[in-house]
Amino acid sequence: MTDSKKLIDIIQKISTQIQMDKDYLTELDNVIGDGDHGINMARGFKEVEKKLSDFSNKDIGSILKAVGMALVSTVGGASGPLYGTAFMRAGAAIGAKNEMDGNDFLNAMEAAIEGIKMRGKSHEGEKTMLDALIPAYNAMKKSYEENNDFKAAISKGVEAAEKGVEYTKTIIATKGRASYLGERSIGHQDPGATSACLMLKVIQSSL
Amino acid sequence: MTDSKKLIDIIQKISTQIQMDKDYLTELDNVIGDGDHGINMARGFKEVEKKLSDFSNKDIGSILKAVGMALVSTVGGASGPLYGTAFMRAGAAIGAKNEMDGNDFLNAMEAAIEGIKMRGKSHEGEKTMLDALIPAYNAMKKSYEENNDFKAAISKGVEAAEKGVEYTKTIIATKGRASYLGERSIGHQDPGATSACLMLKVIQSSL
Amino acid sequence: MKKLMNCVENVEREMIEGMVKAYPDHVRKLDCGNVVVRAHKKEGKVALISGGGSGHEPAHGGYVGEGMLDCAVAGAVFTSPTPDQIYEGIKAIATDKGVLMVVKNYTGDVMNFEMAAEMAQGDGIDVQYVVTNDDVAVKDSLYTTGRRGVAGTVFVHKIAGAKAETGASLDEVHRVAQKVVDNVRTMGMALTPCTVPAAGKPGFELSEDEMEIGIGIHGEPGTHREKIKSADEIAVMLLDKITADIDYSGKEVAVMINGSGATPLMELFIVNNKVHDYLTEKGIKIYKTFVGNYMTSIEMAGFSISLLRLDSELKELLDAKADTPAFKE
Amino acid sequence: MKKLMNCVENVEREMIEGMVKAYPDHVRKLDCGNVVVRAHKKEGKVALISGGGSGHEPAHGGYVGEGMLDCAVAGAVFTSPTPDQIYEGIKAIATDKGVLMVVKNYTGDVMNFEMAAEMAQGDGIDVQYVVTNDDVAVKDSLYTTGRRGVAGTVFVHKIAGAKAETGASLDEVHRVAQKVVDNVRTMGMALTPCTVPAAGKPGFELSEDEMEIGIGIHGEPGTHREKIKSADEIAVMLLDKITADIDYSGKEVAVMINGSGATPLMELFIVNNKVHDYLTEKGIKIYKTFVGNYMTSIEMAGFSISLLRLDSELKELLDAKADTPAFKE
Ligand SMILES: Nc1ncnc2c1ncn2[C@@H]1O[C@H](COP(=O)(O)OP(=O)(O)O)[C@@H](O)[C@H]1O
Ligand SMILES: Nc1ncnc2c1ncn2[C@@H]1O[C@H](COP(=O)(O)OP(=O)(O)O)[C@@H](O)[C@H]1O
Ligand SMILES: [Mg+2]
Ligand SMILES: [Mg+2]
Ligand SMILES: [Mg+2]
Ligand SMILES: [Mg+2]
Repeated sequence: MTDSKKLIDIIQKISTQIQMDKDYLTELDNVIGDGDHGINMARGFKEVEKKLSDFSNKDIGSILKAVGMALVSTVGGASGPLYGTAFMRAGAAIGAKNEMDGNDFLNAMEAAIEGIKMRGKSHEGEKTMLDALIPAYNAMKKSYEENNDFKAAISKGVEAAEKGVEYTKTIIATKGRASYLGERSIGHQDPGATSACLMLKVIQSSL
Repeated sequence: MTDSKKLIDIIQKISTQIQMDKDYLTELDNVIGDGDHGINMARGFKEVEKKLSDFSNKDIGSILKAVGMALVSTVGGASGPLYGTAFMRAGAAIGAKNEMDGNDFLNAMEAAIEGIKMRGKSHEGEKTMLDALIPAYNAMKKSYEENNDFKAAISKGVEAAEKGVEYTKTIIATKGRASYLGERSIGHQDPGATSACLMLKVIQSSL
Repeated sequence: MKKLMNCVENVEREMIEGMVKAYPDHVRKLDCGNVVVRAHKKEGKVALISGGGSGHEPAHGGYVGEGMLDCAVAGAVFTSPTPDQIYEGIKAIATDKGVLMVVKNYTGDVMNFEMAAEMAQGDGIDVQYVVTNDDVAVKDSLYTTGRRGVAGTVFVHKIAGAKAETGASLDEVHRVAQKVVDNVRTMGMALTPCTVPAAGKPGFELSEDEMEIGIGIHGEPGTHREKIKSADEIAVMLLDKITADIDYSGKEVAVMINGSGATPLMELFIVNNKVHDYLTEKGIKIYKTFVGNYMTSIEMAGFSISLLRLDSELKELLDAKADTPAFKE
Repeated sequence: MKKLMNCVENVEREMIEGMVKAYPDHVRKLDCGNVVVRAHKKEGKVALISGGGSGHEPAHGGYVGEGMLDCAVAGAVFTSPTPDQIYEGIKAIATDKGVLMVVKNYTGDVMNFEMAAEMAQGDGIDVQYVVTNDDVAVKDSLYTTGRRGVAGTVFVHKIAGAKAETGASLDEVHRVAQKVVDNVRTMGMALTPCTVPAAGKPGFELSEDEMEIGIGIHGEPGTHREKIKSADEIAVMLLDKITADIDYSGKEVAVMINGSGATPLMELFIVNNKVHDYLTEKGIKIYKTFVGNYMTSIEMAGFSISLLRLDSELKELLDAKADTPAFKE
């Protein structure tokens, strides 16, 4: 599915996308949070970009871990530890490989989700990034098991993530800053779910 | 020209006029001062109004002194001590009379002007209330000496005061807050000259 | 956005440097980031660390000094600092008595401080923490994030800091800090929004005659919006919620009228005038009052009221000496 | 106008009452008006009185207490208090050592304080006064009103107050106060205007990209308007004017970065970061720095920089104990 070089390219593209959508993500966070999600993510991925050249000779696991570390130490807020942990766990799950296939990706994604749940003490249905990631993972896994076609799987994943983002509009937040709003959080989509969905879309269009 | 009862009526009318022009005077003070002249004067004359009923059995000198005291202790700022001193000096000049004629008025006005000059260490041409009061006094005195007609004299006085107000637009302030502006004070009329002119107009229309 | 600044990316660093240059006898900055520690490390006491996003000045750097914090870590504006920075702070101040972290209850803050604590514990440093959650504007629930930590946090700094200064053990300092958390409640409101420099525009909008009741210190939405009322009515509205949450009757309290950053002191005193009368009428005795900018929200106009229920232990610690840039007792 | 208040007519009184209720150990209010005196009168020292219009909080009531003022008289917002109120204040604090009035150089303030002094002198009270005029934004001239008294006045309160506390004679306290006046210079700027409550709307307007340089503490126009520059550029602009007015080179100075009321502390620290570097580069030694809201202009956003040239006498008095609501040393 992808090698280290391709991965670096995808990470670069994710960063570009995050920088482009910085204001959009911040705007979403303004409504139900504190208006910094885009700013946080953009700051973090700018730092990641700075490190891309160091990655060229590294294996996939090390690259993902380094991305995670960079995010943890520059994003701050809730999304920093969460995305940071996700990337670090994903890297640990894949290990010192230079190529990864669809199964590797799904294993890494599962580990990432577990990391977020652990760090955030959260689960599906709480109006967080998990509401994009978990349905996406489930859809991808099902599709990949049926067809063994990663491109088809990631398309299903993006579809499910988009639905998940829509779904976050309908529920009350019980984790993160938006939870302080109680019922007032209904009607607004979650910024973290949105950024997670953006990343999956970049992966889809990069393959 | 007037007795105590009529004087009380004039003071009442001056107060009404000041309350009506409160915002206008404040607006003028906004431009070259600190935006409170109307507020200060309105506060002071409201206090004067409260005392009007106490005045009914008093002589003219006492009434004017009481007006001055009320202004001194409620107006504050520059205009409080200045108008306060002016009324107190005017009262002292007239003394315990129950009627005043044109000469009494002119004597009182002269004393008032001297009081302002003393208290404000100021003279004509410094863009202050004196630039309305001094020309008005001179014009009234001349007219009254020529025709012995106070109504005619006060008309001349108002005319001169209005010219004086216009004149303040053309000169640099060297006293009061507006003096901090230096040349930037040119083009704007002085709030204190304006309030002085207003008072003379009320006297004119009350006779 | 009208701000005195140079470049959006540098506001936090320049702010911390400007602060350290103002108070060199009190504080110094670590090279690793926007981490402020006491100019002279004091051994033999529990070390206190706090922090959070920038934009709440003088919190938290202004409270570093004798009788209060040993370290404050400043994140980006309104964004929790990162674990590596907090970890550097912990290492710089740790003594053999251990380290107490005072964390405001936000998902991000809690996670980042927890990660830092794990790192420090890995080095053998004894780290405990309290989470402040004094904001009665949001519902407290075990199943959600719980309440926000707001201005009441300053009382934790003051009182736990005084306890630490006595040489008490980490357990003891933790107990006192938790006692303050358990006894302090706060509620705030806003007349105008605030602008995160990197965002460039206000986080929310309020029309000319509107106010937000129950606002958070990051401009998070409160309980509701309504037409502006008089200072007295607003004070009563907030006090009713605070005094309904825990029972203050017959108790002595410390009062904090905290400005949000752009509120003139004149208005805070007008509010205090009513707060004093309200409490006195309810038979709540005011032991001490603090009026000023203690935990701000950049240039928001608004305020919060905090009431800390006191006992003799808390009173003594509240009165103990403090010598920090922003709090002297 | 968005303000926390009840009724325009009462803002000054409610503010003073709210302040006295916050600090009953420090201050009390006279019945005759908005006049604040120390809670416990101290005999055997020169009594210091200051005041002016309200709207500059914590000035001047916040500076009443040990080591600073004995009395502060608050006029209506931005309007000098009246002679009768000042006279009551003088009578309440007068000792056999006499009374020093600290008056900011505004026509109204000077006249009202002079009238009060005349009244008190009539009672046999020994009254002297100094007029502060630190604002370098306006030209100093014998033939006009001279310069405005602004934030530097707080240094006069601090240092003359410390001198009075030593039991020095009225002449001596006057000499020291005048020395501060002679050695302190200030310049300010504004990003946004302020609103006198009774006026209901801002005293001037500034567009979104404009600032006013040299603004007065009542929102009086400054030297000019221009497009907003960076904090560093603004600091340099003000410092250039201040250091051109008197010679600070090779001297030690006290620095005050004074917020106008709505300026976040964050921004004041960013300014101080540059001020510190500028002075250091010029070989001017910073002895002590004060950053905060010392002499405000209601809810104006902006700041001023004050530099006080020090000698050993002034340093010692600056460091002396002060215990007032708004200034503790
Ligand atoms: N406990 C949690 N578990 C999973 N995701 C969370 C949790 N708390 C917050 N998030 C996610 O983080 C996002 C907010 O991130 P961000 O705005 O960067 O941080 P902060 O809320 O600290 O300002 C939310 O939209 C949500 O998706
Ligand atoms: N020294 C002075 N002599 C005469 N009039 C003066 C003097 N100083 C100020 N004034 C008058 O006072 C007016 C301002 O009054 P006001 O706004 O009420 O007081 P302040 O300037 O203290 O705010 C000016 O417009 C001017 O006419
Ligand atoms: Mg956020
Ligand atoms: Mg005026
Ligand atoms: Mg945040
Ligand atoms: Mg005035």
